[in-house]
Amino acid sequence: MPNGGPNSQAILVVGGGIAGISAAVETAEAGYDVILLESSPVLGGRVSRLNRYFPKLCHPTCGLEINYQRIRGNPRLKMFTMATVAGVSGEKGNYTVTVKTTPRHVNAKCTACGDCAAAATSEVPDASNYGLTTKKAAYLPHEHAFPMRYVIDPSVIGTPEADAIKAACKYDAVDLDETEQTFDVTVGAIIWATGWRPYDAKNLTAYSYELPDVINNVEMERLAAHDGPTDGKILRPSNGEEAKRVALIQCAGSRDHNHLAYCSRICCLASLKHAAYVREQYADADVDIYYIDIRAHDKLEAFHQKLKNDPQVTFHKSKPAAIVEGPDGRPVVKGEDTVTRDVYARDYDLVVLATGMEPSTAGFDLPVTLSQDDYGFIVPHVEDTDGMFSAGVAQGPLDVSMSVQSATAAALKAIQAVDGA
Amino acid sequence: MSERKIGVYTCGGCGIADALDMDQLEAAAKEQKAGFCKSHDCLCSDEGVALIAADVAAGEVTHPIVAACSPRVMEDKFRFDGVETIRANLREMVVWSHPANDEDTQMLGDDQVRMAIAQAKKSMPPEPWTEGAFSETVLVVGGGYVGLTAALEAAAAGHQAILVERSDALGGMSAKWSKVMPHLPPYRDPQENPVAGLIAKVEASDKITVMTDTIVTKTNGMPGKFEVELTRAGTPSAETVGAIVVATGWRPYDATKLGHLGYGASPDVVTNVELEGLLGDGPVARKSDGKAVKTVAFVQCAGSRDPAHLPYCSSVCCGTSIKHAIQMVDADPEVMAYIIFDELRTPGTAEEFYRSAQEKGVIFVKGKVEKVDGDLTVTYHDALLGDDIPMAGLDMVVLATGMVPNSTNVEAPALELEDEKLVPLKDDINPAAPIAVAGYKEGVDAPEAPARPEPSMPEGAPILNLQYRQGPHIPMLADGFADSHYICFPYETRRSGIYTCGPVRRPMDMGEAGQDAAGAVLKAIQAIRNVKQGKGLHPRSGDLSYPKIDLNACTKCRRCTVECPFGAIDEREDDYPQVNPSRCRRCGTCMGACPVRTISFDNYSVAMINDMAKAVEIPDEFDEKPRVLILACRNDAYPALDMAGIQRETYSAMVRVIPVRCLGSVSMLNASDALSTGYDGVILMGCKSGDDYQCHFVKGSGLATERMGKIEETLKSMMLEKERVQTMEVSIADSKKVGKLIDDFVATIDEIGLNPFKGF
Amino acid sequence: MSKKYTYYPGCSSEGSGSHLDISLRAIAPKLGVELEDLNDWNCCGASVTHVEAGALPTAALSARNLANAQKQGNAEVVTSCAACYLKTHQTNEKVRDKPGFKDKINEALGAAGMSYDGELHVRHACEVIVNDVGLDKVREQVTKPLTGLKVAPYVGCQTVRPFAGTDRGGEYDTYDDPEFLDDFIEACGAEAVEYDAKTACCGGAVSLMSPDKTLGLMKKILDEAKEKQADVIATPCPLCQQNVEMYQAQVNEKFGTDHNIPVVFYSQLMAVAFGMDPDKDGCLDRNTISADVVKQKAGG
Amino acid sequence: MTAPLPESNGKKYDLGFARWVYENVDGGDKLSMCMQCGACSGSCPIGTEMDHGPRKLFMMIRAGMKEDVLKSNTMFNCTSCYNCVVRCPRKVPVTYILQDLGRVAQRLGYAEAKETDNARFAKAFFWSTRKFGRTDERLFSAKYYLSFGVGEAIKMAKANMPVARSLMKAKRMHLGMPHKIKGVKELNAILDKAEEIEKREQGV
Repeated sequence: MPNGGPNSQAILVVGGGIAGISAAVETAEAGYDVILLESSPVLGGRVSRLNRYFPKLCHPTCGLEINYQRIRGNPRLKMFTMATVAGVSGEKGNYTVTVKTTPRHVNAKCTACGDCAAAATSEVPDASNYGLTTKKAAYLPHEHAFPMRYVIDPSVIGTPEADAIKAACKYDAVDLDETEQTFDVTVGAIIWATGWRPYDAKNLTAYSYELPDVINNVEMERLAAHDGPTDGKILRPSNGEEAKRVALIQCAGSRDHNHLAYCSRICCLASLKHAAYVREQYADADVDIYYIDIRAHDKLEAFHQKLKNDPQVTFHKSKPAAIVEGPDGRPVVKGEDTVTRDVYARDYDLVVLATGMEPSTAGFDLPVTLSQDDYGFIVPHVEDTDGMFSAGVAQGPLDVSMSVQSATAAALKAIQAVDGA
Repeated sequence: MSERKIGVYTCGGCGIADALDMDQLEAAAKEQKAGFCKSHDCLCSDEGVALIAADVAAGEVTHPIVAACSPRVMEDKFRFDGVETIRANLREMVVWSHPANDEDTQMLGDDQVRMAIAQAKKSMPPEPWTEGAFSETVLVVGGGYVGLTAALEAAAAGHQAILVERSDALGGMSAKWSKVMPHLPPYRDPQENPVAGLIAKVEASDKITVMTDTIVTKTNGMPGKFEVELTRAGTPSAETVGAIVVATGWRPYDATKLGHLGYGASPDVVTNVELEGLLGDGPVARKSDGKAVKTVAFVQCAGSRDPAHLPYCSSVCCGTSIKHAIQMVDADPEVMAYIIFDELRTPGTAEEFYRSAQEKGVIFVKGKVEKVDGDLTVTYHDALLGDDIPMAGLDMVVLATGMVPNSTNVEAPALELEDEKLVPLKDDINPAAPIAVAGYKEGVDAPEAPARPEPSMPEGAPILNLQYRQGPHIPMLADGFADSHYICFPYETRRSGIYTCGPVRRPMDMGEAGQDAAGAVLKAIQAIRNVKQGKGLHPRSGDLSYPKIDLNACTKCRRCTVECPFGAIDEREDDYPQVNPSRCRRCGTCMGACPVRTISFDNYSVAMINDMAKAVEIPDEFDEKPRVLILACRNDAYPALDMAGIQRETYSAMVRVIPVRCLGSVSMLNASDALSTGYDGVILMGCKSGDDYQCHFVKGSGLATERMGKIEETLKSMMLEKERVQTMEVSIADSKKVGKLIDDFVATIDEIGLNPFKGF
Repeated sequence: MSKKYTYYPGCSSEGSGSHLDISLRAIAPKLGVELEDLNDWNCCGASVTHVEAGALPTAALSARNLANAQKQGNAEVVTSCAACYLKTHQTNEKVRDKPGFKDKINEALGAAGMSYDGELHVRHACEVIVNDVGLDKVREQVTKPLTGLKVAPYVGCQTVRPFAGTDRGGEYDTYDDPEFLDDFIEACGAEAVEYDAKTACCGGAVSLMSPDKTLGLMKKILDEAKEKQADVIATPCPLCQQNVEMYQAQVNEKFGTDHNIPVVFYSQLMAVAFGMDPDKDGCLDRNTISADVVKQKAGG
Repeated sequence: MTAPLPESNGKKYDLGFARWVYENVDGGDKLSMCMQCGACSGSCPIGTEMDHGPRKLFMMIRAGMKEDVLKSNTMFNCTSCYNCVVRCPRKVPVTYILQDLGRVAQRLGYAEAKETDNARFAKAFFWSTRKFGRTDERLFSAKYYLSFGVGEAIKMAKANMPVARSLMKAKRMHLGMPHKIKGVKELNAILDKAEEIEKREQGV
């Protein structure tokens, strides 16, 4: 129970992806004040850019919608977008956190009417489609954006275009002079739910990611998404033809000492899902999955078996040695099939690299010292004296369900920290 | 509430005033007897909000109607203390999805206002149900690692806990482990078993009451006030608890069913659990002759991933065998350990543990074991050498048997149950159902769909023996795990206030299970704290409304008690339904089930939906303008329609959309009444049903389909075509499809003609 | 300003790869690189001797060179031969990192009263050009840009694998798509064609012992150079140069092709582009397939 | 660690052999890390010339298939391109292991090993190294040809004549006395010692 003492009862959640959202709403619904920080303009994080979840093939936006309803209906939960942590001081029960916000150039008066986008003329890469498309420099990140508020790309600030955008807004919502701000909040506990980024496939030099028809798995999600660059049709980026011969390459970076030494856990299932995407669309599609071990743990094994049953989905136990450009520009996957010992070179319409998850905290200086493993994952909970916890992929390579589990656990730990402090 | 004062506030912003005649909206509001109608060019601006706030403060309005954007936005701005704001969606569903300054668009806008007023006329501020005393104690069932952790977590959060253990000692399965798999960096070596330490902590806690040799023989009541009967050595005692955490764990798969893997053929063919008993600080002595084991083979997937045994992967066996091999090699570096696997599963950072074993020289072999002889020769097909290989000269063979969930108490006899109490087990999903594919290439035959698992009763007695109308068991999935079917909401079992965690929920290792225990405790505490205030639990968290039944009208038909997805309604001895409000998740399925519309919520009812539908102005038959009523699930279909507007997708303006809590809350009467008042068609839009159902209330859309299947008779008696009523599965990602679905339906109506009842 | 390195030319410098050695010695001063020959250097064993000699004796070959280099005083040993680099660098790193190895090596060296402490840094000439000299310096020296010369950048294997991406290897390029040779070529004013066979294997020593097994590999390298209309193939590796140049007749015979494409070293291109004597310094007269096209393109 | 190479008893999955390789073959300590992904064999430029390829050979080592391993031609077809080494996700030094396994097979007198081109070539090459301290391309080539017998040698030399001639013309063949380093004696002392150490360590 809140003890009403001098210490702060509020709990800070850093990161507004599925783990951060879950941690925040679960904490708030247990009766605590929560501050949720998200570095991008919208909540939802990586999962909001997935087409569907394995193994149910349901849409992530469905669960997000429920969570957004929970957030909207709960006055205890305050969120800040485009906000990151710049510094942390203090101790369990009484942390002072310096929050830094980057300018959105659109204030709370925005009604999301879209007049600014109509006035914008330049195009910027669409981060919500991993840069596969562009969008106007004044934009709503995507149709399910929460908060539903526009953003003005910093690239147009100081140009006549920006002035035109500002002039187009009837509600005085455009603030071209907005600058980076910092402010302090006092909280009793902190949950780090900083998530992940896809491992950079450019590092996999043997896999020719630069070829247009070699993409990574998060891009595949966008190709399959109804609001993605192809309206959900799985087409070859090179020429817009239907991608019917598709190779899915597992462990593209993961389980590899040259890249990510750990197993990213989700990629096998994600690729099985991608096989389903392709098979759902094309009767005459052939999908080849190249793998070391298919890690469909627990009841997810049923999903593995479903795909194994499809005669047009073939599993090759083989880590491809290279992907090269074929004579007609098609990607050719080369390697040794370890079961048959065939040395193969097969060409495809589309090759999807199942790149793994790298913690967002890897390679970045955190504003505070946390217990991290060699990969950059934040060890969930070390000492009882600590009021900081991790949740979701910040903690390790977890799937969505496990991320929510860990977030719910972190919520409890945070509550204990503020109650007991 | 003294007097209902309805005021309409129309917003002209975001292009609404450019596309609609605002005066006409006002006229519609007046005609529906709204107290007043005010217009503003941007209601969500500070001035706009102040305008409404002033009226609320002055007592001018009790039901402000904000006719502006979708209810999915600006909720915080239009929330005013003490009054219920009602939204009319003029932006996303009118001007953004239909042509501006068009007669039909205007009629749609007018009707949005009319419907909101009709809603305001019926809606009452919900009174929370907070009768009687509420307990804050957490009952934890199962005294193994997960249960111990759960009890300590609950205590650390300030709650009393009762920890019930079936056996005579705490510790469960894992108490026997000499070491456990690592889940902290550097993830390389087996770690000390934490269980003894947890037991000591639990025993030292003044907040935890431990009851060993005890089982739960009855569970009655509801969250906040569960009445549980705990029986110790035949003597029952009663306790009241607020929430229940089920951590009954697992048992090893019965190895006697694994004769083909040599179990029973030699004392030196042991299971991984039996091996735990042989592991100590020194080398392992084999059972038969006490000789130190120098060569050992681990047979993975012994039972797991085998349709004849356990169809699922038990998740932990690969890591467990690695742990065993490392322990044996550490104790005696001369030990040769082979692990024969099909897929080696050390996901996440456990990959490091796999490498650690390899570094120690453990040999991993990909293959399928065909037989194990009494002389311990393991014959297997080596997938990589492409050869059947007899592995001879082994001192011991370890079968890595999998996990079977203790979702029942197999030590106690099963209960005799009437058929209908089997419901939670029968309507389970089929995880092996084939995925939807576009088809097969010419000459390629589709594989046969795997047989649906037979609905069956699990062996043994129910864990909690719920005294619920819907039976004593916690609902389980097809493989017997008492898990949630939701990816984003893993704790949502179908019994409110009861949370499962650990291997009873899903095969998982101790690292994960410890966190799972904490997560389940959070949900338990959350339930305790919310039901005390009369607040609903997930997904309608905080909803104060709950179903009220007018028993005078009730026909005791039992549909509500049977159809409630959460088993919230029991039957009294006199057969009348009895709502247990804090079990209720507020979906309204009971309301949709009731044939005599006698179940309603303060702010949501069949009558309200009917009134809203009736508020729409139906053009007469000579106008040739059909009207189609869409009852759309507010969680998925309604947002999809909203997003169609955001994407500026257009669709027929002949439709009138009413959001519903869940399609399960839609009564057949809503459809038949709409048709009898002149609507030309009715669409029920909800989530995917079936094996991969996406309904947040489990079976709303499935029930709607079932109910509307029965409406055919009614339609026939009204001499109406069955095509006029359709249930559509619309997902939240269908923003670009939903318009076409609507247009196709309207075209069908055009084809079959307008409803002859118009104007009656 | 120049920097002094101990230079290990390797056996091929005395025979088939003499044009690499001579041209490199010619351009070095212009790049501020002072090469001091390693005293009484011996063969590195290449990717050959291990089958006869074993791993430790093979390493001992390099160890003797390293021991001599240590006495010589320069902190860095540079070599331009891929095999010499690989073996010497590898032995050096083993001495530094592999437990027990240093003792074994010194036990062997001790038989001749020598020792090595593992403190030297063994580098490849190309890596030195990339990391120490810099491309700007190369560009500055160009007086006769090879304008219009189309060059297939053929890096081969051991110049980049397995050390180009490592910390001690100077992290100067990638294993599969190295850019340094393209950069050298462009710096000389020539055009580097897109060349997928860039790091394809020529067969190495297997080509010398059993060419019939590897002619197909060389064909691929030649075919693509032809397809990309390269005037010459450029390489940093003496064995690659020798194989790809020398076996063209046999490739043609076996596969019915008509390859006749010169294979030169980057250092030859640099010497010519730097305005030095194309034959005396650039050694173009030492190519068995005439590389005079380089001379012709050299702008004046 | 000194351990005699275990006798072959035809038993598959003889960890004795695997352990011996782990402990005595150059790079073998990393061989246990192989997870049979196939990246090595898949990246091999002349894998088609190999009977097993490195990945399968490693599995055979683990399986204790000593005879099959030591009679394999895989080791002798390695071009030392190091594709496998840089690609191996477990950083197994595939090339080193193959090279040293080849030597083990050769040293143990397996005819399949001794008669490979590679073994003959290495013998000739190392002869030159030991004799002069450097490899004299002309002399060791001749020595290599001669390992096949005089008749064969003449044939081979003839076939190679156009190349030799053109190299000579291009001043790329060293003629006359081979360059002999000053420290030939010293070098041989070092090599003898190294061989002695290796023998001591491995027993072969």
